[in-house]
Amino acid sequence: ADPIRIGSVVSATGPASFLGDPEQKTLKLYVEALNKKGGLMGRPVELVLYDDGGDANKARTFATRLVEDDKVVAMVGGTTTGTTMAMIPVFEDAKIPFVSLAGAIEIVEPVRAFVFKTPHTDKTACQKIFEDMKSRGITKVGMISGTDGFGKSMRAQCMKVVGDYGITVAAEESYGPTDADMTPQLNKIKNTAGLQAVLNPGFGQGPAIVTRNYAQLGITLPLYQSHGVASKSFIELAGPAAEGVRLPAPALLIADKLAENDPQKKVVMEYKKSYESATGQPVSTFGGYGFDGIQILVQAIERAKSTEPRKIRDAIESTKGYVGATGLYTMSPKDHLGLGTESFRMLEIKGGDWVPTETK
Amino acid sequence: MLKRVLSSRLAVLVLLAAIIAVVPVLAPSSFYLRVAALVWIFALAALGLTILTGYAGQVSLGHAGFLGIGAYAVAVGPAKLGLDPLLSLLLGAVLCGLVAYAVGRPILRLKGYYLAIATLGFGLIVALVLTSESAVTGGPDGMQVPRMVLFGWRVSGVSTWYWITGGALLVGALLALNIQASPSGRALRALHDSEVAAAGVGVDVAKKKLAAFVLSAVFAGVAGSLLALMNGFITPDAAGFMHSIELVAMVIIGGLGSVVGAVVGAAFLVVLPQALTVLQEYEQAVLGLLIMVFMILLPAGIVPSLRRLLLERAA
Amino acid sequence: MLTVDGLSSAYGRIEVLHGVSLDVSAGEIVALVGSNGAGKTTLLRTLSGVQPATGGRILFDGEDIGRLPPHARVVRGIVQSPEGRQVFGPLSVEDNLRLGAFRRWDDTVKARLEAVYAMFPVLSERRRTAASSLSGGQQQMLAIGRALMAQPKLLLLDEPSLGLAPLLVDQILAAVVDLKSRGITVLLVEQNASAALAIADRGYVLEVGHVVHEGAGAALLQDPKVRAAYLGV
Amino acid sequence: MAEFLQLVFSGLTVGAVYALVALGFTLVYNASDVINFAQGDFVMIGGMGTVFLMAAGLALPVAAFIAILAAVLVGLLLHRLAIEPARGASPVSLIMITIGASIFIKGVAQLVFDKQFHSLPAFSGTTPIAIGGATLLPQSFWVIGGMLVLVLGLWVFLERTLIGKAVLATAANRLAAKLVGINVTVVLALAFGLSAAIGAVGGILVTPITLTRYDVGTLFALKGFAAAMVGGMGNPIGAVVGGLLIGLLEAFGAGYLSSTYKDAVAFVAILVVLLLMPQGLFGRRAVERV
Amino acid sequence: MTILQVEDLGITFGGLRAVDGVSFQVSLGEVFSIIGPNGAGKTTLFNLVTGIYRAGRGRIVLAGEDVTRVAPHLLVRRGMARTFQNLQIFFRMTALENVMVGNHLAERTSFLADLLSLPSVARQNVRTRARAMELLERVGLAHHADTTAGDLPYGVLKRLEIARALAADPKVLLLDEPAAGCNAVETEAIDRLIGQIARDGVAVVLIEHDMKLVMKISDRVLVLAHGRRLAEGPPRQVRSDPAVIAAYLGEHGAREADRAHG
Ligand SMILES: Nc1ncnc2c1ncn2[C@@H]1O[C@H](COP(=O)(O)OP(=O)(O)OP(=O)(O)O)[C@@H](O)[C@H]1O
Ligand SMILES: Nc1ncnc2c1ncn2[C@@H]1O[C@H](COP(=O)(O)OP(=O)(O)OP(=O)(O)O)[C@@H](O)[C@H]1O
Ligand SMILES: [Mg+2]
Ligand SMILES: [Mg+2]
Repeated sequence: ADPIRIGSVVSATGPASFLGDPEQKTLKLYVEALNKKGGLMGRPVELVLYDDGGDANKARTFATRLVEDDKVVAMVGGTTTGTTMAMIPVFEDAKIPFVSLAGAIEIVEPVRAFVFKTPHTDKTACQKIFEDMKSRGITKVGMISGTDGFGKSMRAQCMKVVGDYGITVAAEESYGPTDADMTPQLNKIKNTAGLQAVLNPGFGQGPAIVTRNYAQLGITLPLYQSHGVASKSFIELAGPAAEGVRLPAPALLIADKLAENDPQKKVVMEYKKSYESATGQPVSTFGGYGFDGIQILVQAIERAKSTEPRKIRDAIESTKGYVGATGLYTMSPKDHLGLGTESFRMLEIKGGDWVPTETK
Repeated sequence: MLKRVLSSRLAVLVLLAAIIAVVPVLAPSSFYLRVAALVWIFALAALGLTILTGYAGQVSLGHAGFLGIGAYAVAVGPAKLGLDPLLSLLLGAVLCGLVAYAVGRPILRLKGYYLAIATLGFGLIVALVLTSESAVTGGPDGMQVPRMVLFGWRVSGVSTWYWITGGALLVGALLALNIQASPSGRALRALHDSEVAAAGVGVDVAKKKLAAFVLSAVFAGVAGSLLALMNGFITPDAAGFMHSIELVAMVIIGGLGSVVGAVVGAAFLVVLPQALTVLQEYEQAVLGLLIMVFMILLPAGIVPSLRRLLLERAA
Repeated sequence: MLTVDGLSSAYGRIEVLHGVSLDVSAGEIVALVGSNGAGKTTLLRTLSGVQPATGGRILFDGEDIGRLPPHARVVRGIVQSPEGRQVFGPLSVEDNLRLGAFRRWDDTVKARLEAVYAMFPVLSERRRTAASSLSGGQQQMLAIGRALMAQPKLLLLDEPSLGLAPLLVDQILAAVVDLKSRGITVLLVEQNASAALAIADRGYVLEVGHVVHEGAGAALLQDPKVRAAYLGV
Repeated sequence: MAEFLQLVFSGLTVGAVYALVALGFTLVYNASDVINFAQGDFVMIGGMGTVFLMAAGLALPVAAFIAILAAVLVGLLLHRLAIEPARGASPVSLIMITIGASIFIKGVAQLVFDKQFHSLPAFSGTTPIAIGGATLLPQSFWVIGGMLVLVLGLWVFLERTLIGKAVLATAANRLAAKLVGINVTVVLALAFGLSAAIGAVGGILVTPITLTRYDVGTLFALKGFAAAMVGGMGNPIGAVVGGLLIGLLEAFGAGYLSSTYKDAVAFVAILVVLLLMPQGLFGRRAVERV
Repeated sequence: MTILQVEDLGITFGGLRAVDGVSFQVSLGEVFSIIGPNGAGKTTLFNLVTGIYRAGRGRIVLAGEDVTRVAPHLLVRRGMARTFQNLQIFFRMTALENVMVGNHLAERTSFLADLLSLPSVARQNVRTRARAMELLERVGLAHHADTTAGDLPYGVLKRLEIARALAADPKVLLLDEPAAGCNAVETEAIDRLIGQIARDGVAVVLIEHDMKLVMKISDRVLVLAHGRRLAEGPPRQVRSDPAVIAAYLGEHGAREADRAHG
C-alpha cells in the first residue's frame, strides 16, 4: 500500500546536535520497528527526515519541502525553539499538524491550531526546582545561565515564577555557549554574601564546566542544574564534581529505579532497552521527547483512522492519558502540551548515578 | 567575439533574467521556488562581497553582521517601533551603510588577514548584541517578522517573494556591473593590485575602499531584510560567523570578482545541501569533499575557470 | 655541458618558445640577447625547471634533466639568479645568502659567505636587515650573491646588471670572467648586449621565441644586423 | 586581591588553550601565507582520537601518541591530496580548500566518533591548587607547560635552523625558494604535518579542561586565529602572547564588566591593538619597497 | 620656471640616513637626472617627494605651494606623477585599463553616478579609453592594449608605467630607472619619448643608471652618495668630476658617458 509520509526536521548536526542526534535516532528506530510490525493501518510509514544543522533558515526551507514536495501528513521535529518558530508558519498555513520537540513555552502559548509539543516547558522545570529549594528552606540564590536559547528562555521563565516561592535571585551571571571556563562568573557568585544555593539553567557542555569550576572554587552551596543536562553524559563530563547536584528530570533517567507499579515503568524500560541496544549510547531525555512526539502522532492517526491532516490534528488534541517516556500527557484545545509538574522527578547525583530525592 | 559576448554587461543581465524567468516554469513545486528565492537573496549578499573582495581585494569575514542588521531592521522596526516594513527595509539599508561607514573608517586601514580578523570581530559583536538584547530582538530564539503590506496588499506567498527577490538580484547585478565598468570600478581593481600606484595616479584609496565597504554592507543588509521578510521569522544566527564564511565561500567558489560567479556560488551553497540530504549522515562529509574538488579543479572559481576553458577551446 | 634541443614552452596555450636549440660547453660564457618579450627569461626559467617545457630536450652533462624538479637541478649544479631579483623579502640579507647554500651546506659556507661580502661590501654592512628594505641595486647584488653561494657548475644570470651603478656593472662583468677562470660555466642574459657579447665566448640572438643568430661573441658584435637591432649603432 | 588572582588564573588557562591553537596556525602560514581553517580540526582529532582510543582500552600516553599520529596523517593527506594538486592557486582558493577540508573532517568525525561531548581524565588529578586565595587546576599547568615547550621548540626551529628558514623562504617567495633548491612540496608537507601534530598535542592537553566534540574545531580555529593575529601572524611568540592576552581580556571582561559581552570586550581590545599596531604585537613589519 | 623645489630633505631608517639634507629644484621643460651608487637614496628621495614616506626634515614646494605633508593621491592633483623602480603594475588588469586608471583624476563622475551608470559615465569611459589608447600608442604598446598586464615582459611594463603616469597629465614626471631591462635600441626609444615629454613642457626628473641616456638627455645632473649631494651640474661637468668617477661611474662608465655626448 501507499506509505504514510511523516516529516521531520531536526538539528542532528550543529550546536544542538546532542539534542537532535538522539531525536533523529529515536525517530528512525521507532518507524523501523513500526513498519516491522506491519505499519500503520496496514500501510508502511515513511519518515522523511532532514537535518537543519540548527539553522532556522534551513529549517524553514525543509519545512516547505516537507509540505510542498514530500506531501507529508504530519510533522514531528524542530529541535530548538528557534528552528521550531521558523517552521510554524509553514505548517499553520498548510494546516498540517506539527509536533515540536523544543522547549520554550511560546510554542504552545498562545495555542496555535496545528502546533503541539512534547518536552516540558522550562517554566515547569523552574517551578519544580523552586519547590525543592523551598522545601529545603532556601530563600536566596545565585543564578548562572547560558546565553543560548535554552538558557535564556529558562532564565526568563525562572525569573517570572521565582517570586511565587519566596525566593530571591541575589546574584546573576551568564556564559556563552562555547565558553571553556566559568570561574570568573562563579567567583563573583562565590563572593556574594548570603547565598544558599546556585541554579544553572543551561544545556550542552556549559553546565558540565560550570559544575567542575564550582568544585574547583570550593563552593559548597547546593547546585541545581536543569533538565537540559538530563543525560548520563553530564555525569561523565562533570566527573566527581557532579556529586550532589540536583535537577528536575523525567522518569526515563531513572528507569531501572522506578517502582514496579510506576505507570511509566514499562514504557521507559522498553524505550531505554531498544534505544541503548540499537545505538550503544545511553538514553537521554531528548530522545524521549522524540519518542513521545512520534508515538502521540502515530496513536492519533490510529484513532483518527485517517491520514487527513485535519483529522490527525483533532485526534492529537484529544490525546488523553498517554503514558510516555517523558510523562503523562493529556491534551485539550487549550493545552497543546498536556504535561504537568508531576512528570518531573527531582534527582540528585550520588555515586555517579541519578537518584530520586523523593519517593512517590 | 566570444570574449566580447562573455564579458558584456547586457549579456550577463539577459542571462540572469532568463534564468529567473525560466525557473518557475520548470519548478515542480513551490518548494523549488523557495530554494531559488534563497539563491537570489544570498547571491545579492554575495554580490556585495564581489564588489568589496572581488574588485577591491578587501576581505570581510563579518558580512553576515550586515545581513543580520538588515534582517532585524524589518523585524524590530514594525514590531517594536511601529514603522512601515518598507520604510524599515530602507532604514535598515541606511543603517547598514552608516555602521559600515563608522566601522570601515578605522579598520579598512588594516590589510589582508588583519582586516579579516577585524571584520570577523565586528560580525561577532553584531551577533552577540542580537543574541543578548532579548528585550528588543527576542534573544537566541529569534523573533517574528510582521508581514509586509504594500499599498494595502499583504505581501506573502512563495511565488511573490520569488519575483521580488529575483528582481532585487537583477538590480543588484546591474549595479555591480555598472561599478565594474566605471572609473570607480577601475580604481577599486587598481588598488587591489597596488595601493601605492593607485594613490600615485590620484585614487583616494581610503575613500574608495570605504565606498566599496559601505556599498557591500548595503547589499548584505537588503538581502537580510528580504530574507527576514520572506521567512517571517529571524534568529540571530543569520548574523553568525558561519554565515559570514558562507558568503565569502560563495564568492570564491563562484569566482572572485565575477557577477555571474556570485550567483553560481550562492546556488552552489544553497542548492547543494538540499540535494545532499539524501545522503543523510554523509551529507557534511560529501559537501566538504565537493567544495575541495571544485576548488582544486577550478582554482579560479567556477565561472572564471570555465570561461577560460571556453575561450581556450574557441581559440 | 648543456644541450638544449628543440625546446618549446608556453604560458597556458600561448607558446613563447618555439623549438630553441643551443649548446653551452663547459667553461664557456655564453650570452643570450634579444628584445623585450623575446623569451629569454622564459628560456632560463625552463632550464631551471620552474616553467614546464612543452617540447624538446634539455641535456646536462649528458643526462636528460627535462623532467627533473627545480631542486634536483640545483643539486646538479644549475643555479639561477632570476630576473626581478626575487629576494626573500622578510628574511635578513645573511639568511638570504645562507639559503643560497641550501643544497651545498658544508664547511666552506663561511668562506663563501665572506667571499660574497668581499665582492659586495654593502651587503656585509646590512647583513641583518630585511632584504625587502634594500635598494633595488642592493637587492640585485643579493640575488647574484645568493646564486654564487650555491657553488654552481652552470650559472644562469638573467639581466644581472639591471639597476646596478656603472661601476658595479663593470665589476659584475669582471666577476663573470673571473668565474669562468674558476671553471664555472655561465649563460648570461643581458640587455647591455655590447658588454655581454664583449666578454662572451659565444652568443645567441633570440627573437620571438626563435634563435635567429649565433656565433662567437666578437663576431656577433660586428654583425651589422645585430648591431642595428640590439646595439643601436 | 584573591578575586583578581582568580581572574588571572582563569585568563591564563583559557589563554593557554587559545595559544596552543594559535601556534598550530603559524607553521602553515609561514610556509604558504595560507590560514589553514582546518587547524582547529586537528585539535579536535587529537582530543577525540585520544578519548576513543582510551575507551577502547589503551592507556593515555599510548592513545595520545596514536591520536597525534592520526592527526599528522590527516595533515599530510590534506597537503598531498588537496593543497598540492591545487599548486599555483591563489591563497584565497587554498583557504577555501582548507574550509572544505574542515567541513569534510567534521563530517567524517561525526561518523567515526559520535556527536556527544567527551572529556579526558585530568593528567594529574582534579584537586585544585590554592594560591593566594585563588584556585587553579593541575591540568592548567599541563596546558601552560605544553604551550611553553611547543613555542620554544617552534621558535628555535624557525629562527635557528636552516630548514626553518627554508619554510619562511617558501612563503616569502615560492619561485626563489625553488631556485635555491628548496623542495617546496616537502617543505609544505612538513608544515602541514607538524602543525597537525601541534594542533593534536594542544587538543589532548586542553580536552580535560574544555571538553571536546566533533565540531569544536570551528571555535578553536576562531579564537586561535584571533590570537595569532593580535600577536602578529607567523610569530610563535606572538601567538602565545596573543592567546594569553585574549584569555585575560575575556576573564577580566567577564569578571569586572559583563559576562554577556566579554567576547565583545576582547574583540574591541583586539581592534584597538591592531589599529595601533597594524601588524599585531610581534608581527614582522612588512617593508614593501616601491 | 621652477615647478618643483626641494629643500634640505632628509629621512632616516633605524639610524641609517637614507636621504640626508638634499636640495634641488627643477623647471618646466627640463630633464633633471639623479644618479648615484646603489643605495645612495635616489628612490627614497622619490618616495619622499611623492609623499609615500614622511620626511623627517625639509620642505617640498610644488608650483609655489608647500606640499611636504600632502597625501600622495592629492599630489597628483597638483601635477606630480611617477613610475616605480619596483614595478607597481595593476597585474590583473589589461594594459589599456592600467593606463585608463592613470586618467583617474580627469574622471569627474562620482561613485554614485558610476553605480547608476549615468550617461555621463559612458561618455567619460569613451574619453578615458581614447586618451589611454593614444598614450599606449605613444609608448609603442598599442598592440598590447588588451593583454593582461601580468602576462607582459618586464621591459614592456616599464613603458606601460610611463604611459600610466602620463595619463595623469603631470607637470612634474618622476621616472625611476625607466630604461632598466631595455636594450640599446629600446633605450633610444625611451630617450626620444622623454625628450618629447620635456619639450611638451613637463619637468622630468629621471633616475637612471644608463649613462649614455643620462648624459645625452639631461639638462642637469644631481649625483647622490650616502644620501647626500656629491655633485650637481650639467652632464659634461659631472661626468668628468673625479669624485663622481670614483664613487659611481668608474672608468668604463665614464667612457660610456663620454661616448654619449662624444
Ligand atoms: N606569466 C606569463 N603569462 C603569459 N605570458 C607570459 C608570461 N610571462 C611572459 N609571457 C610572455 O612570454 C613572452 C616572453 O617573455 P619573457 O619574459 O621570456 O621575455 P624576455 O625576453 O625575458 O623579455 P625582457 O627583456 O622584457 O625581460 C612575452 O611575449 C610575454 O608576454
Ligand atoms: N623602508 C626602508 N627601510 C629600511 N631601509 C630603507 C628603506 N627604504 C630605503 N632604505 C635604505 O635606504 C638606502 C637608500 O635606498 P634607495 O632605494 O633610495 O637607494 P637607490 O639610490 O634608489 O638605489 P638603487 O640605485 O639601487 O635603486 C638603502 O640603503 C636602503 O636599504
Ligand atoms: Mg626577461
Ligand atoms: Mg632605486
